Amino acid sequence: MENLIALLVAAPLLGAAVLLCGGRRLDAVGHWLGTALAAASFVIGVVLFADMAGKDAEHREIGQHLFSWIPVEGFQADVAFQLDQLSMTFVLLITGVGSLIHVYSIGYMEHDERRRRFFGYLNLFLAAMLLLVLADNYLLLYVGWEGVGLASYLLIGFWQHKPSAATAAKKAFLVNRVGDMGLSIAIMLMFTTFGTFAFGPVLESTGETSEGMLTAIGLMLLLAACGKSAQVPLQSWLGDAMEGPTPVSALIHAATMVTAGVYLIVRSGEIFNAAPDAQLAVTVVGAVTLLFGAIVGCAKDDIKKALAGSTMSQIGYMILAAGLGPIGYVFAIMHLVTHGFFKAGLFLGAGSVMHGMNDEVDMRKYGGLRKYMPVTFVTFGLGYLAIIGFPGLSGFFSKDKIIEAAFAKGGTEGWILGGVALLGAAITAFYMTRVMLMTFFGEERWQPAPDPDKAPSVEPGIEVHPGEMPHPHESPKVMTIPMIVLAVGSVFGGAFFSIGDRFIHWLEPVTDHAHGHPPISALAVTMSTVAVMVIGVGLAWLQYGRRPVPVVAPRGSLLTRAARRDLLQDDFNHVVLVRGGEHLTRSLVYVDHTLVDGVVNGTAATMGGLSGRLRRIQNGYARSYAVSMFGGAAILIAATLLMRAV
Amino acid sequence: MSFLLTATAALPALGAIATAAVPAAKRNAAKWLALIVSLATLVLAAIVLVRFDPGGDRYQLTESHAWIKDFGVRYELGVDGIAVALIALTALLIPFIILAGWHDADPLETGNKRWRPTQGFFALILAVEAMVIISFEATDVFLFYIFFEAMLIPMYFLIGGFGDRAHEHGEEAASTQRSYAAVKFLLYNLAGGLIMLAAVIGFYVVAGHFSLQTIAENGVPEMATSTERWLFLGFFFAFAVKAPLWPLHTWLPNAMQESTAPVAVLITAVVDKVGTFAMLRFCLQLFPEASKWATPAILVLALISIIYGALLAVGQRDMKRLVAYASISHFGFIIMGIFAMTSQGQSGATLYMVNHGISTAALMLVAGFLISRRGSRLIADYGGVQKVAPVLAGTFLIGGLATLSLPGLAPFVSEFLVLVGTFARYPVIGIIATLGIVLAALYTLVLYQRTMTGPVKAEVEGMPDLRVRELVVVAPLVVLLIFLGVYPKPVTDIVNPAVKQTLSDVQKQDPKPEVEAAK
Amino acid sequence: MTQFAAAATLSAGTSTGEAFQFWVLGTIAVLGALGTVFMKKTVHSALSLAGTMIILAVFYLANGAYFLGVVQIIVYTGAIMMLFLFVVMLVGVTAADSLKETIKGQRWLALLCGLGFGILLVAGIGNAALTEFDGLAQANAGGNVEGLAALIFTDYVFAFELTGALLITAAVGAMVLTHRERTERAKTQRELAEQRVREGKHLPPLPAPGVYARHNAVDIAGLLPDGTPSELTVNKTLRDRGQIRDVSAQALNDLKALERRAEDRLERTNSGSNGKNGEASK
Amino acid sequence: MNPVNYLYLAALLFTIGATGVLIRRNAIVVFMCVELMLNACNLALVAFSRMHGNLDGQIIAFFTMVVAAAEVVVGLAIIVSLFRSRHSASVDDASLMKL
Repeated sequence: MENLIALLVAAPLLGAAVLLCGGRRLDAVGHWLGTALAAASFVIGVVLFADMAGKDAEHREIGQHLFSWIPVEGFQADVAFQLDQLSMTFVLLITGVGSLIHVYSIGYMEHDERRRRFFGYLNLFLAAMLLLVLADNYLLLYVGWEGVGLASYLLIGFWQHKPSAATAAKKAFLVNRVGDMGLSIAIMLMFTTFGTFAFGPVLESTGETSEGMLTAIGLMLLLAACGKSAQVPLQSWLGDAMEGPTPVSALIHAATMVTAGVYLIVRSGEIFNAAPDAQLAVTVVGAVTLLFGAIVGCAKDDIKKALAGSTMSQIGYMILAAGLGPIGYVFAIMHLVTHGFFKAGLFLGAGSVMHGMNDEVDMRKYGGLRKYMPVTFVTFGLGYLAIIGFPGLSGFFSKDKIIEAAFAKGGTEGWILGGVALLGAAITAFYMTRVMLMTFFGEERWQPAPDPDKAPSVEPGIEVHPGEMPHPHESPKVMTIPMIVLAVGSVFGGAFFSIGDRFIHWLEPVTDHAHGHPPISALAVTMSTVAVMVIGVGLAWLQYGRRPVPVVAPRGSLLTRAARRDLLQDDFNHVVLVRGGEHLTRSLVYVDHTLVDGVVNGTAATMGGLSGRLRRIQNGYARSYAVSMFGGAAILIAATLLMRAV
Repeated sequence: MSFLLTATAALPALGAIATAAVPAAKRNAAKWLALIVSLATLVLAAIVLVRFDPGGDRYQLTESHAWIKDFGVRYELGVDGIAVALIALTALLIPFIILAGWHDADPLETGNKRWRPTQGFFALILAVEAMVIISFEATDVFLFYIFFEAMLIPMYFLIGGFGDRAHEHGEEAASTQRSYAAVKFLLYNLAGGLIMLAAVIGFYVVAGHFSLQTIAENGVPEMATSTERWLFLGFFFAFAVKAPLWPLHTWLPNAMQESTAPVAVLITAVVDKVGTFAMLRFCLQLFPEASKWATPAILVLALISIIYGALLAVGQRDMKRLVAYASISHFGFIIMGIFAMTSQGQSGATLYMVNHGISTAALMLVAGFLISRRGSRLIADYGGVQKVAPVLAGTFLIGGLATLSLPGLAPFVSEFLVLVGTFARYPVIGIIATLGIVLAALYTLVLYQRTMTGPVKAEVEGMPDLRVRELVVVAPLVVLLIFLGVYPKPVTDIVNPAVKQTLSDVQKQDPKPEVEAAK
Repeated sequence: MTQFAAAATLSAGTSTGEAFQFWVLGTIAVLGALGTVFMKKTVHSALSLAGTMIILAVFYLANGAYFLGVVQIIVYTGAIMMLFLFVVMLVGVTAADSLKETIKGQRWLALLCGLGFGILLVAGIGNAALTEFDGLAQANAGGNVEGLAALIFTDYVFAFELTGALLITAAVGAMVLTHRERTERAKTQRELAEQRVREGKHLPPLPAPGVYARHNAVDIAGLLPDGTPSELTVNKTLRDRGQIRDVSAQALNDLKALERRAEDRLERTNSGSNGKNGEASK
Repeated sequence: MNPVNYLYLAALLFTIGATGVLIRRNAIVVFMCVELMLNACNLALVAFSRMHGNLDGQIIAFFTMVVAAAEVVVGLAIIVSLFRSRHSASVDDASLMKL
C-alpha cells in the first residue's frame, strides 16, 4: 500500500512532463491524457482511502521513504511521504475536484490552440499540490509549496499575450514569494532549534524549547500562510489572479491551492498550541481577512472578482478556526472541504455563464439568465445556498460550527471573534444574493460584444463577432456534469460530515479535537447565524431585487468606491513598494555607476592628469636631459660619500 | 604517481595550439577540432571523477616534481572533492560554450579567405579551460598563482576581441566599449593579482615552501597574528576581485555586457569560480585564524553583494547586465556560505558554484540566442517572444526559475543550504539574506514578462525558434538542472568529506541544535 | 730625453721641478679648458682644447706614462683635433653661435650642477686622499712600453681585440654616415637649364657676388640698385653657414674716406690750378 | 708635492667639460667638451697608476683613448650628416625627443 503514495504524485507529474515536452503531435489527445492521469490519481487516492478506512484509527498513518534528498553533515532532508487522515482528506479533495475540473476544462478550453499546454500545467499543479500535502517534512512541503506557486503563475498568465494576465501572474508569484520567505525562515528556525524539520520530530519535541522560539516559528508560518491563502496583508494577488481561465480560478484560487495555508497551520497545530500569541495573531488575521474579503465582494461588479472576494473571506473563516486551536482545527478543515465543493461549483457556474455571454464578466450586463441556462442556474443556486449557510446545506454546518467555536474561545476575544464571524455571515449572504440576483434574475441588461481589439480581455479562440448581441445558451454536457457533481457535493457534504461527528472522529487522531463550550448555547448561535443570513439576503433583495440594476455602476458611497479598488490595497502597494522600489533601484544604479565605479575611474583620471603635467618636463632638449643626468650623478656621489661618512 | 591530472589540463592546452594552427580557410575544421578536444577533456574529467575516492586521502591523484628548487616551487597537483566537482563542471560547460559560440567568430562578410579570428576564438576558449583546470588542480601556491594570473590574458582577448554582432550604436561604439570592458577586466584582476603576489612571496618568507600537501601533513606554519592577517588580506583581495565581491564587482557587468554570451558564461560560470574556490582552498587552509578574524566583515560584504546585486539587476535595461548583477548576488551567497564556517554553508557554497555555473549558462546562453536573433541586448526591444518562439521562451523561463532558485531545480538546494548554514551561526544575516529570494524572483520575472509575454512586437514577428544546435546546447543543461535539483546526492557525496576537512582546518564545529544543546 | 730620465727616476716623492711644472702648466690647462667652453668661435675652442691636450700629454710624461704621453700627442692633438678642425671647416670656420641661453634656467642649473659636482669630486678625493704611494719605479723597470705591451697582450688581449673590432666598425660607420650614394647620374648643363625653364623660376644665371677689390669677395652680397645686399648673389653653402658679409655700410664709409682723401689731394691741385687759372684769367 | 693634485686637476677639468656640454649649443663644441672630460679621466687614471705602482691604469687610459678615437670618428660623422640634413650644428635643433 505505501508504495502507492508515490504514484499519487507521479501520475500527474508524468502527465505534465509528457504534455509539456510532447510537442504538437499530442495536441489531439493531450486533454484526454491529462484528464485520465488526474482521474488515475483520484482512483489511487480512493484505493488508499479504502485501505485506510479499513484500519483502526490509531494505525491509519502510513509513510513512504523514497530517497535521501540532501545528505549533508548534520542536515538530513529526505524525499519521504506521510499519509494520514489529514493528508488523505486533502488528497481526495484535490484529486476529486481536480479531476472534475479537468473534465470541465475539456469543454471550456475547447477552442484554445494551446489546450495541451493548459492540461500540462493543470497536471503540474496537481502533482505539486499532492506533494505539498503528502510531504513528511517541511522542506519537501516547501517544494510543493513553491511548485503550486509556479503552476498558479503559469496558469494565471496562461493568456500571456494579455499584459494584464502577465502582470497578474508576476504579482501572484512575487507576493507568494514574500510568504515563502516566511516559510523558509520558519524552516531555518526549526533546523537551528530541533536540528531537523521533519513533521514527526519537530511536532513531538515542541515542549523542549522556549515559547518565544515557538511563537517566532508560528508567526513565520503564519506569514507563509498569508501569502498562499491570500490573507491580509498579502491578499492583494488573489483578485488579479482571476485573469486566468475560469477553471483555474475554480481549482487553484478557490478549491485547493489557496487553502494550503490552512493546511500548513493545522498541520503545525502543536507549534501553535504551544504559542498562544502566534495563535492570537492567526485568529486576528483570519477575522480581518474575513471582513475584508466580504466587503470587497460586495462592491465588485466582475463576477469572478466578487467570487474571489468571497473566497478570501471564506478562507478567513478557516484561518480563524485554525487559530482557535483544537476546538477549531477540525471545523477549519471541514469548512475547507465543503468550501472546496461549493466555491468550485460557483466558479464553474460563473465560467459557464461567461461562456454563454461572450466572456462578459460584468454582472451589470447579465440579468434574467435563469431561463436560458437552467442547469447552470440550478447548480449555481445550490452552491449559493450552500455558501450563505442555508440550513441543511453543507456551508451551514461547517460555518455554523466555526462561529460557535469562535464564541467558544471565551473571554472578550471570543465575543469579538464570534461577532466578526456573525457579521461576516451576514455580509456573505448579502453579496452572494447580490451576485445571484444580478446574474440570473431581473431584466436582461445584455450588451453587444466588445471589439476584441479594443478590449483584449476576451479569451482567445471563442468566436466573438464585435457588436453581436450575446445569445446565452446552456454549456455542453462535459461542462455541466462536473457542475452537477459539485452541486451534489455542496448540498450533502456538510450533512454527511457532521451527522454523528463523522469528520471529527476521522480527523481527531491527527488534529486532536476539543469540544468548545460557547458562553451562549449552540442553539442560540445557530439561530443567530440563520437570522443574520436572512437579514443579509433581505438587504440584498431590497437593493438589487426590487429596483432595476443600473448597467453603469453608480458612483456609490466612499466605502463602495474604496471596496471597488480592493480597499486601496493596490494603491498602497504601488505607492509604497513599487514606486519606492523603482526609486531605490534607479538611485542604486546611479550610485554604482558614479560612486563605486567612479572611485576607480577617478583614480585612473588623476594618474592621467599627473603624467600629463610631468610630460612638460620632457622638453626634448638633449641638454636639459643631460643636466638631470649630471645632477643625478652628483646626487649619487653625494649619497655614496654620505654613506661612507656615516 | 599518475599523470592523469596533468593530462586533463594539458589536453585542452595542446588542443588550443592545434586549433590556432589550423589554416585560415579551414575554419570549420578548427571549430570541430575544438569541440572534439573539449569533449575528450570531458572524458578525462569523468575519469578523474571516477578514480577519485571520496572516502580516501585529502589530496588524491597527486603528482609532485621539483620545479624551481631555489624557491621551493614545486609542480604539485592534487584534487580534493571540491576541486573534482569544479573540474567536472568546467569540463562539462566548455563543450556547450564552444557549441553555443559556433558562429560568434565567423567573418562578417562570407568568403573572407584570410579571416583567422575564428581559430583564435576557439583556441582561446580552450586555453582558458586548460588554465582553469590546472588552477583547480594545483596544490602549490605559486603554481596556482601563475595560472590564476595567466588566465587573464586569453580572457582579455576574448572580451576585447569578440562582441555581439549588430550593436545598437554601430560597430565603432561597440569596439570602443569592448576594449574599455576588456581593459577594465584586466586592470581589476591584475591589481588583485599583484597584491596576491606580494602575499605569496610573504607566505614563502614565512613558510619556506609553497606546498599545500606539506601543510596538509605538517599543519600550518607558525606565523605572527598580524602577519597572518596581512597575508590573508592579500590573498583574499585577489579572490574577491575575481569572485567578484562588492565593491570590487564593477568590472563584471561591463565584461559580460560587451562579450558574447558564451564568453560571458565562460567568465561568470568558469573563471570566477576559481576565485571562490581559492577562498575555500587557500584562504581557509593557509590562514585559518585570520579567516575567522575576518569572517564578520566578509559576511557583511557578501550580504551587501546579495542585496545590492539583486537590486541593481532589477534596475537594468540590458539583459546581459541584468544577468551579470544577478551573478554578483549569487556570488554573494557563495562567499557567505564559505565564511559561515558551517558544513551546511560550505557544502552549499560548493554546490552553489556548480549549480550557478549550470543555471547561469542556461539563462545566459538562451539570452544570447535571443540577442543573436534580434540584434539588441535591450530588454525593451523585445516582447511577446513566447508566442513566436515557445521553446526558446520555455528554456529561458526554466533558466530564470533556476536563477531565482525554485525548489526542484538545482540552485535551490545549494541556496537553501547556504542560508541554513549561515542562519545557524548568524541568524540576522541569514534572515536579511533571504530577502534575496524575493528580489531574485522580482528581477527574473520582470525580465521574463518584458521580453517573452505581452503582445508580439513587430521586430519579433517571425523570429525563429531554437535551432537544433541551440537545442543540443540547452536541453542537457535543463535536464542537469532538474536532475541535480531532485537528486544532488552524487555531488554532495563527493563534496562533504572535503568540506569536513576544511572545517577541521579552521577548527570550527557546527553549532548544535538548541534542543540537543539543552540535553 | 734627460727629462724623461728625470721622470723615470721619480718614485715615492716628487721633485720640486715637477711641482713647478704642475702649477704652471696646470693653470694653463684649466685656462685652456675654460677657453674651450667659453670661446665664441668654434675654431678658438678647438685650439684651446688642443693646448690643454698637449699639456696633459706633458703631465702623462711627468707621471711616467711615456707611451701614453706620446700617443696623446699623436692621436689626440695630431689626429683627433685635426679631425675636429676639418669638421669645423666643413661646418663653417666663422660660424659663431651666440652664447645666449635659449632653454629657461638651463645655464644656471648647469653651473649649479657643475659647481656641486666639482665640489663633491674634490671633497671625495680629499676624503680618499692617500698620503703614501709607491711610484712606478719597478713597474717601469723593464721600460714603460714593454710593460704596457706585456699587459695588453696578456691580461687585456681580449679587450684589445675588441677595441680593434670597434675601430673598424667605427670607420665603416663613419663612412656609412657621411658617404652619400648618388642614385641617379648627374644632370647635364642642358638638363639643368631645361629644368629651370620648366620650373619657370629664375631663368637667367644667378647674379655675381658683389665685387670689393680688397680680397676674394665671394662672401659679399652684391648690392641691389637701392644699395641693399641680395642674398642670392652668395654661394649657397656660405648662406647656410650664415657667413655672408654685409659690407654695404663699410663700402659706403670707405667711399666717403676715399672721396675725402681725393678732395684733399684735389684741394691742393685746385688751389694750384686756381692760381693758374687765375693767372690764366689775368 | 702630492700627486693627488693631479686628481684635483682632473676633477676640475672634468667638471669644466661637463658644464660645457650642458651650456654650449654648437654640437662640435659640445663634442670637444666631451673629449675634455675623457682626457680628464685619462689624467686621473694615469695618476692612479702612478700611485698604485702598476700599469693597469695606463692600460685603461689607453683603451679610453682608442674608444675616444672611434667615438670621435662616428660622432663627427653624425654631426656632419646632421648639418647636411638641417643646415645647422645646434643640438637644440635636434629636439625630436619631445612628443
